[in-house]
Amino acid sequence: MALAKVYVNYKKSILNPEAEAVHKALKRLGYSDVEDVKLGKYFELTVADGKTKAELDAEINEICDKLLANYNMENYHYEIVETEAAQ
Amino acid sequence: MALAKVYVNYKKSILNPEAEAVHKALKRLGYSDVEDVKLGKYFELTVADGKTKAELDAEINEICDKLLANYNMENYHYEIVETEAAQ
Amino acid sequence: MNSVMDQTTEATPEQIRDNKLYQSMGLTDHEYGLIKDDVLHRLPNYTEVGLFSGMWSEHCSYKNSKPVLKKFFTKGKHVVKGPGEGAGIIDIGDNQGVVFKAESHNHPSAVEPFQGATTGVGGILRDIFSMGARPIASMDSLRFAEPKTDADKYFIQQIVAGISAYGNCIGIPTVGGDTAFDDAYAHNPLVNVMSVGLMDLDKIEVGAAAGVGNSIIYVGHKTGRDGINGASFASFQFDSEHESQRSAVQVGDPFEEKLVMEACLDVINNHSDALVGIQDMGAAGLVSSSAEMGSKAGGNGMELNLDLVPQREAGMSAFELMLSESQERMLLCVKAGHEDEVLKVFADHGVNAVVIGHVTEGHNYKLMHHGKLVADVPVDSLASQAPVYHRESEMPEHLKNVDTNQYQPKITNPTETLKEMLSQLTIASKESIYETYDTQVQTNTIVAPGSDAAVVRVRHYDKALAITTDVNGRYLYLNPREGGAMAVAEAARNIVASGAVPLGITDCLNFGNPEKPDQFYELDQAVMGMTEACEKFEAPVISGNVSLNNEYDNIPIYPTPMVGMVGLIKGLDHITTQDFKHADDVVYVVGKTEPGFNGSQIQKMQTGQISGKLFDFDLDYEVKIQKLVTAAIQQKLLNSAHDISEGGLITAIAESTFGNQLGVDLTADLTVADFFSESQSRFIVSVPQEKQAEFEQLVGNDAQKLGKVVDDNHLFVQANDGYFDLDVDKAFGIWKGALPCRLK
Amino acid sequence: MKFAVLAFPGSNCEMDLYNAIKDIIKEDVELVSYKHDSLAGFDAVLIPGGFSYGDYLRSGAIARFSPIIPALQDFAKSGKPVLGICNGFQILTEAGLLPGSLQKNVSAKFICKTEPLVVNNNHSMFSSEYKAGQLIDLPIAHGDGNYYCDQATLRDLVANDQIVFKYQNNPNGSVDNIAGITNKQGNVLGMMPHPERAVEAVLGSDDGKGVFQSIVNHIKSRGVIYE
Ligand SMILES: Nc1ncnc2c1ncn2[C@@H]1O[C@H](COP(=O)(O)OP(=O)(O)O)[C@@H](O)[C@H]1O
Ligand SMILES: [Mg+2]
Repeated sequence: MALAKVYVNYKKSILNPEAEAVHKALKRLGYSDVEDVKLGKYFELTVADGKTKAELDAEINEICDKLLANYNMENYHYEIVETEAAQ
Repeated sequence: MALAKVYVNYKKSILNPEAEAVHKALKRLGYSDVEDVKLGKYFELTVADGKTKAELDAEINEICDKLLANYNMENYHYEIVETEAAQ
Repeated sequence: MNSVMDQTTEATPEQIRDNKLYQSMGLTDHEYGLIKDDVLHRLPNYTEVGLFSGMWSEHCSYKNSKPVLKKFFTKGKHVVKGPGEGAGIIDIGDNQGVVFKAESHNHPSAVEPFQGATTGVGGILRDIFSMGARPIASMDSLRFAEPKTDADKYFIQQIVAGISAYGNCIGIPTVGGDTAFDDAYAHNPLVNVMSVGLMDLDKIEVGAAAGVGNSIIYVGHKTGRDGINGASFASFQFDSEHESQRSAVQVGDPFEEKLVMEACLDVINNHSDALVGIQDMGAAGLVSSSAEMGSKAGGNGMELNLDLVPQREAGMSAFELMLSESQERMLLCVKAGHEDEVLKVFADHGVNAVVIGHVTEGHNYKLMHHGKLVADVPVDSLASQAPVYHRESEMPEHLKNVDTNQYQPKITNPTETLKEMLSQLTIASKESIYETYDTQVQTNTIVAPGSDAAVVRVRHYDKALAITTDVNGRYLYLNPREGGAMAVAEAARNIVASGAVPLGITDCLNFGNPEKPDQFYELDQAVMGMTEACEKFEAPVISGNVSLNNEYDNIPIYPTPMVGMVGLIKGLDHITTQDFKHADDVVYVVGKTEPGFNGSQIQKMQTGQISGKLFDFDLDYEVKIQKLVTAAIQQKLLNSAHDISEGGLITAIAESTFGNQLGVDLTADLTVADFFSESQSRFIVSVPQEKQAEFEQLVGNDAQKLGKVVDDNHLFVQANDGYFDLDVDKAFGIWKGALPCRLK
Repeated sequence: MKFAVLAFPGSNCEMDLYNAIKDIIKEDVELVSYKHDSLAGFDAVLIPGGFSYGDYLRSGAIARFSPIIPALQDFAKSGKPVLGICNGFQILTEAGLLPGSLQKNVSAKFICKTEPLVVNNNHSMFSSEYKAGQLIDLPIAHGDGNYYCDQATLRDLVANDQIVFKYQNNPNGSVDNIAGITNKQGNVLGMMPHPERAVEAVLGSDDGKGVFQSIVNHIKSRGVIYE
């Protein structure tokens, strides 16, 4: 069993109103030392055994490109963790 | 400068319609080896220097409890990474 | 297979008895005794205690409110279906029925505002479409404390965001509502939602399962551990000691609901021969829907195999499966032999559906789990034999020996007092709330939020429905009976101002703990007042909902019976809004202005509290005034009509200037203080000059001419002892900006 | 001529479009399920607003994998008119039929109200009924209507005259006040405002009729109806 942890974030140039709202809220709450807030999506895909590392990489990349991230405004990166059984 | 990476996920017993929608879409697209999909939020907080590790831990925990995670439905975990300059 | 098995991991029947474990599920000693000695004649097991705790909760059984609800006026020649578990139906001609109901989600929203609000909307919509009606509009009625902290603001924003998220996604316009702020709702906000649907009267569905061998079909989302035992949870009261109760959170999924709704309407409309009954899974989930369905059919039993219930998590117990309040689920009874036909419809719509049991001989409700019989109880004992309590009633202390004098407002600068009034959150514009609601989807909304009642047309017919929600808890606090009547009267006034005639009401009875005689008194009296008014307006109660135990640390909220009223507009050209339309139109106030200050916004604003004897209310006079306004609208004499309510005459005048930014030049034989009176039975109307004579003839002494609409963007009103003088755009800015500013 | 109105799971404005075409524009119209794989016989395709698949991942991201999408892509390639409104616009950007993407409104809230728009270009097949620079009132109702594209794309949009509608008081933060754009060929329009909600004065405005009437005129002026 493999666990793919995928992180999708807005590109730098793109304003994220939700992250901004969180940042403002933190300031209001007095956490003035928080200088920046980014907010993205975090996926965990549990993938069945039977693929080589390269095949798995190819699959996760494809899934991200096609569905999980929009290349126009988002970046992604991922890690693959081997797990023994289902988490 | 420190970077706190915070992961917020729904608790196990809570329905996550978004993850479900992604899972179904992956199945329809033929990725039948993806057995489970979790979808949560991923925050990166950039925090100014000047706090001890323990103080930082306390602050991030407090921020998560107060704002980033909804204790009724969500769990969180985080890592703190020391960084040289702003990312 | 005859003996009822108990599960090893769960408390044994003896442990439940000896340690009174049933109490933690909300059953009293007396109720447990009834189950053991009168119903089962044996000890109930854990699952069975769970079934009874859900079904005998106030939410499902109305055990404390039934005797009160019986007093409601529910008849009327157009009523097709009155109060029951589902929504009521009123005939609006052309073989069409309007279906409506309201629901409270106060407790879930207090715990988790966003999801509490979404699941409230989802629940009321299921009530509507399970009748076979297509929902055409929703309303939301909200009560909050004045926001002070960031947490307060966030809470309000989350409630609004939840309503917006669900309604917008599923594509049912939220066309109006009402929002008031008072610290009486601190810790116990009210989140009430109402939905209105339209149906062909030959397609009525009832939630019944009859006919041995017929199949019970489960539809929609899988069952999870979310919201276990929410029904008994809602019947608890909160206090700071009981934080641990706060776990019953469910997540709403409007996308799934949309699919379920379309599929169910498809089955009802196109496969009615196969369908015996349909019911939503609301409070107390699977047990409530199935037991009610079984009990209503009468004369049969039901057996369900819980292993067939779609499950989101492994290892769920029978108790959890039966009491989960996972959302977006329905239960159908389908004629034997027609199962595949119905299952195919759901498959086509992409909705889960599976046969989980059958209607059986006998009268028992049996549950199988992992091959064992885990519950076996008479079906009627769950659904219709809950105990009924006739609670004691006693006048609350604060109503005894009250000051009978009316409060005297202190006004040195009338314009400044008006400005302050316009910035009160209860008075101020709610646009920042309703602009986050899709008010127009389905393209039938003729009057969107911002006028008195919302108006939604009936497509392809020259008719429309007017919808409003109203109640002022402060009035009820000072006099529950008159305040209850006023709530209905104010709703009717809004309906009438929009050009409609009242058809009927639904309600959410938001009250405190009925076991306390002074709080029960408020409930009982309020219902009597409401019913008197409903009878006078010929607006029967066709559905409703009860939310009791709204108290925190033993302090109850103001008694707040939300009234949702629907009216019929015969002819789209009768639709009237509150905005002044043209310069030189003549402005009148219809109805007498009397001192009405105890319980008013100005008393609250100037003293920080409300007190004294509520001002008088004459129901017959109210009816007479409303009939006059209706006649004037139907004779096309009015260019605008606006009811006078919170904030009094001057507030209503100001509000009428905002829509088209037209000013007024008015004079009245009243004191400046009178302009803030909230005495009932009044409207502010504008009449085109050429209709002036005709209008005056119609209304006689019941209206006073005040002056004219002017187009110089200036509000000027001369009273006996001073004047109001303010630019319309200035007034508008204060009124519009107050709420967003306080929520920032 | 005949319009197709696509319906995806979670669409919720398909009947509004259908009714607008049938009752007000008075042309032939048919609902077409996302499950179909052909658009043969239609002269124009309308993609409605709503929340396809709940808009759960990103608006329009899942709908673009529907069986009907290849047929839609062919249809668009053939030069016939395709109009995506609100969620329809989002689906078109996700499917790569229009450049850019639609982000969360700057307020981070859903907004429903009537907004004044400027007709920036009246020689598209969707806007010929309007005067250049005309101000029209159309309702908006969206949470993700903030149009974003990079500077190079924006320069292209301007150079090719692809911007058809602009907001007068930008309600959502869109780049260059963009409310509606076409593809380079000019036969695919995506717009956030809802013209189908503004086809009858009784609903507050009938300024939206021009969009549909422009399509009809375009089709009919070609003399031949597409095969
Ligand atoms: N929570 C809400 N949701 C939607 N519309 C609302 C809400 N609160 C107030 N409104 C709208 O604001 C307008 C004014 O409301 P209100 O002051 O309660 O009117 P009235 O006093 O005439 O009943 C109405 O059109 C009403 O529908
Ligand atoms: Mg009103």
